[in-house]
Amino acid sequence: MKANVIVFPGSNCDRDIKVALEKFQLKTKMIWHQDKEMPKSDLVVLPGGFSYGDYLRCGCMASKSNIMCEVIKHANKGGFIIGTCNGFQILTETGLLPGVLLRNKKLKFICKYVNLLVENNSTPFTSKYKKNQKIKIPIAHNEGNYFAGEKTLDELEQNDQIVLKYCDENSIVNNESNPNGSCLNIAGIVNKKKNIIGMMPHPERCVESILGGTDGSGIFQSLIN
Amino acid sequence: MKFEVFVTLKNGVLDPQGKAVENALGNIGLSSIKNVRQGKYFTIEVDEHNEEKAKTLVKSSCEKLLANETIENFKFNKIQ
Amino acid sequence: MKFEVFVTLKNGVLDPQGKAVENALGNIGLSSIKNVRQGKYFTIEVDEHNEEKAKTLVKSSCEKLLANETIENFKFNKIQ
Amino acid sequence: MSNVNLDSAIQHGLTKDEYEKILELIGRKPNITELGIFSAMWNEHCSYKSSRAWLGVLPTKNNRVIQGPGENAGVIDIDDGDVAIFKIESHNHPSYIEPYQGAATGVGGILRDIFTMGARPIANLNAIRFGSPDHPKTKYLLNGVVAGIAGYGNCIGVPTVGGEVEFDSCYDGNILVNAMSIGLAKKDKVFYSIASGLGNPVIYVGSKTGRDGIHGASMASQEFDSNAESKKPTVQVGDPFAEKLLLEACLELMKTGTIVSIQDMGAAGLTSSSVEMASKGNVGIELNLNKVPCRETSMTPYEMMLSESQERMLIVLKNGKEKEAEKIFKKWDLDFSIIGFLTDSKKLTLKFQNKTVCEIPISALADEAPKYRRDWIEINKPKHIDIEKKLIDLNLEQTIKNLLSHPNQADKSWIWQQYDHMVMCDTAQFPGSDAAVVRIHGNSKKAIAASIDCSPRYCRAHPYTGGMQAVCETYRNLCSVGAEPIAITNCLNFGNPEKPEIMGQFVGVIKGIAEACKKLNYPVISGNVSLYNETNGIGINPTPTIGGVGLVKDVSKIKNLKFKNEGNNIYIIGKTLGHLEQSILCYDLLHLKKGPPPSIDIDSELKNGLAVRSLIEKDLINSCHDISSGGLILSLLEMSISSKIGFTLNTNKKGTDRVKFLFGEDQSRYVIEVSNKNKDNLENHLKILDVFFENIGHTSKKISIDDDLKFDLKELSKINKEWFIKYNN
Ligand SMILES: Nc1ncnc2c1ncn2[C@@H]1O[C@H](COP(=O)(O)OP(=O)(O)O)[C@@H](O)[C@H]1O
Ligand SMILES: [Mg+2]
Repeated sequence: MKANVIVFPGSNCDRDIKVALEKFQLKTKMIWHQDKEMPKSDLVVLPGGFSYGDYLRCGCMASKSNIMCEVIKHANKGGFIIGTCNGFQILTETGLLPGVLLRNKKLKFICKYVNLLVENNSTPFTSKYKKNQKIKIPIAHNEGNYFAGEKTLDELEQNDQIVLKYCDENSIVNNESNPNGSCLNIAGIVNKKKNIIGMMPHPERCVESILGGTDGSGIFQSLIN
Repeated sequence: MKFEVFVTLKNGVLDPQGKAVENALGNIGLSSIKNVRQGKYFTIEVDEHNEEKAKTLVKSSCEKLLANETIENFKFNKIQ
Repeated sequence: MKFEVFVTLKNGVLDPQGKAVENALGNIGLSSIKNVRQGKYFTIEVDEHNEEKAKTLVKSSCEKLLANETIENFKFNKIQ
Repeated sequence: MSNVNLDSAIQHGLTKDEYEKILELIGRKPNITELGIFSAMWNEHCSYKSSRAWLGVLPTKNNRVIQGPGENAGVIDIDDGDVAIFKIESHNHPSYIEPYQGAATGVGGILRDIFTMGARPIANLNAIRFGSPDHPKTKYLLNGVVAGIAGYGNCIGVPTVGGEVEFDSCYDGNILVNAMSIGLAKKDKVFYSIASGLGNPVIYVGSKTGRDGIHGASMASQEFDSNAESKKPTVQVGDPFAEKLLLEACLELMKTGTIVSIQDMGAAGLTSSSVEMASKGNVGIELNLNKVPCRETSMTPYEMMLSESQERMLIVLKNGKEKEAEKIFKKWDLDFSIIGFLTDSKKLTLKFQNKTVCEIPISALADEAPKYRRDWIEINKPKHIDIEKKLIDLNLEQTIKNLLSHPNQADKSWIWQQYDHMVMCDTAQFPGSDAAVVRIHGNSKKAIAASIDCSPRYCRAHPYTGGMQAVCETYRNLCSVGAEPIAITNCLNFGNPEKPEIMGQFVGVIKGIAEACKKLNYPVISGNVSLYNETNGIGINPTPTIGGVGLVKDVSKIKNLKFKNEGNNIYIIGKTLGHLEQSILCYDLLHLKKGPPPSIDIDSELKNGLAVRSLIEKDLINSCHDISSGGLILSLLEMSISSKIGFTLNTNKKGTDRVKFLFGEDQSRYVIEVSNKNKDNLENHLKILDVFFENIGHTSKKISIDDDLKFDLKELSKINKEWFIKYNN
């Protein structure tokens, strides 16, 4: 399987995700944001970081860069796309995923391991997990507060597009286990066709026990399946 | 030509920054200040002498970049 | 009473956001837009009927919280 | 151009004698640009005029040191052709005036020091100190500083893996923000700032120059008065995004073999960077200021030379390599300009609009800068005080709770969770432990450990002991995780050096640091001095922040402070005498601030440290934590709270002896957790090493001390975690 990681000025998890992809034997190419063409791949990754400084709105300026036309083409052809953290923000700004990521409710950057509930394991990104499995993956963001109008939220629920929700030790999804104020505790969603996932947690940060956990591996293992 | 652009959150969109400002004002004894909403304010210059054309450019920057219409409204004025 | 408050960077203070926005506008073909400066825009309500008193309160919130006069200026208008 | 005279010199922070020395050195009156340049180079921050005479006392070499003090940062050999490059720097005054930007640009500045040398930064740490939590500005400053450190470090994508924070009313008017950064490079790819090669082009890269921070360096060398607010416009705004681009562009350029030397523009911007490069290379430098990329119109030579705009670098290139270099900076959307060249004049020559606006011998700015042997008075160890009476009626249960909820001992995750401490995916030990551990990228075994420490209350009581202790505490923290301590960096924060008592503190601390470093084979390879941390005549406690760095040979063996299982044995390594004066119990909880700090026996420090490392190496222990502020009880509680496993402690002591055993801050001690299986083996091993140890209890479900004290672990944990959250809500 081949993967392209898009590098924007200000991306800073690009190397991290490349290491993780390669650990799971995905052949990985780094693609510069100004490129007008993108080599063929099965997967495109929009990495975390602060593309263009995340000034104005997170992910907004990245969503306008040259390479995004190629990424959209890839999406329309049914290719897989993962956007983690800033990548998720870029996907919503581009319109490939609905909603928007607002500033965390407490207005502070949060970096920590959180519990997540796998709400939907029938996506190409989560098939290695069990439904309702509780996993631990770190988050690290200032703007991860998922917001969408009621109609969109209904649609997300009806189409089973909500993939990951923040929960507590005991798998309970509630206000206390919501780190950033996201609607419905949403941590990750897919598009209708389920070939695009956006998630605030960083799976690439937990694929080795020395780094605090290995629950992120499931995402990559699902993909190579 | 110089413009000012206002980008504000739509009604109904939660504004944690505004809330935090409001609380903080309360904490320093300014509790009569209510309903704080925070938005963005830009000043920009447009290299264009025709006012209509300039306005079209400003509008298009708002739509394409400055505002995210899922959650924000914008308006602008010519100031010079 | 309702006010709008503008908080802008002082002249000469670096505005990385404005600079980035300007570049991005250039990249999407709006290169005639120049000198973008980004500031904050608040709308606030003051629980006070006397206009002079209300203005004093707004001024004091600006000085104490909304603006950091090290690098920012502020101004405000009554809007309702 | 305004006329220069003694008055204008004084306005620039120079003394009458200094002004006269300038006249003598250049044989004429300086113009205003030249005066500005002199004032920038000769102020405390750049010239180290009060401290330089003493810094020479510090040991700076061992067999791993490749570069000691004097460069942008120090370099140590960590085997396999790898080097670690690190330094600490203060940004105290700017952070007091504008906490967010002050702290952010502090981080930006130290990062540039690291990547100028060819290293990719892999870890940041910080030591931040604020006034009393009740002081009206403290909350604002704390929030701003933490957000600023986070804002810059997170954006550029370097993990912030550790630090320390303290509240003490002595910092009410002078907070401390010390930022440290560690980078990684290849031994044969380290870059220095020594300019060479006549005619070689001097290039300017990075962001444009604006009017920000003009006279920032002089500000950092002036005592505050209550008019501090009026010094506001000198604060710079940081752009971490630009720095990220600059970092990537510089590292890319460094691969090309086009660079002769490189230097970041830090304090005193273009002035200090150009003068330092020329001075080190013993050459002259000529700059055409019309070529300096400016952000604003009609900037004067004076402004350009003194601006402290951030995210800029000065590079001497090999002749003919300009195009190749330019291409890289254009790709990263950064300014690139050839602004001058090296000359054989040994002068700093500046041209502007075809006129010479400055011509000063480099030596006058650098070597001839004033050096003062300030008067100082020796500070002796204070006499013991009688504290028995205060201890007799102490309610232990409540005191333990007060200890855990005191801001200085409360859980700090509110701070470090605002820092991205995992980016780069090599952080093997998160904040919240004794030392942070960060792997060497691409090497599955090797890692760097780092810790930052200081106990200013000890330094105030007896500077010499305090200086030693700060060094030893970092040493201990490194040993606790299983790292071999290698070298330190130091940030010396003091009050006004023109006062003999303050200078006495400085001298005492330096001597203490030197002694500890020498005996531990743990030299100083870089550092920074911040003086005049004084407002209205009230100085801070002497605060020599020490950043220690160690090497981990096998990262899979490192230990942390979390208890692992119930039913394991708990030991203390090192002798417990029960020294309470200057302890947290006395100083912070009982407000008894007199008496000597605990003394340090370097031999035990070495021996105990070695022992702990060998236990970790042999995999004989399950967890390890040093004993520092708060004494044995705090160490045990931290091990408990972080693991949710309790302990049963048998002190075999009563009354005030028990209080001393629990809260005493005797040095060179560690708590370790040992399974029954390893118990005998461990005891034998420690006997062979001739190390003092005692079995004090075991891990268990609940927390109990002797027969009479029981605690609810959940409640203690809550008390410990609550303070920061409540305070900042
Ligand atoms: N300002 C800070 N930034 C990052 N980490 C911090 C900060 N303050 C404290 N910490 C972390 O909290 C933990 C406890 O700090 P401290 O009580 O000073 O430890 P110690 O006494 O072992 O030196 C350490 O891991 C430290 O790195
Ligand atoms: Mg420790």
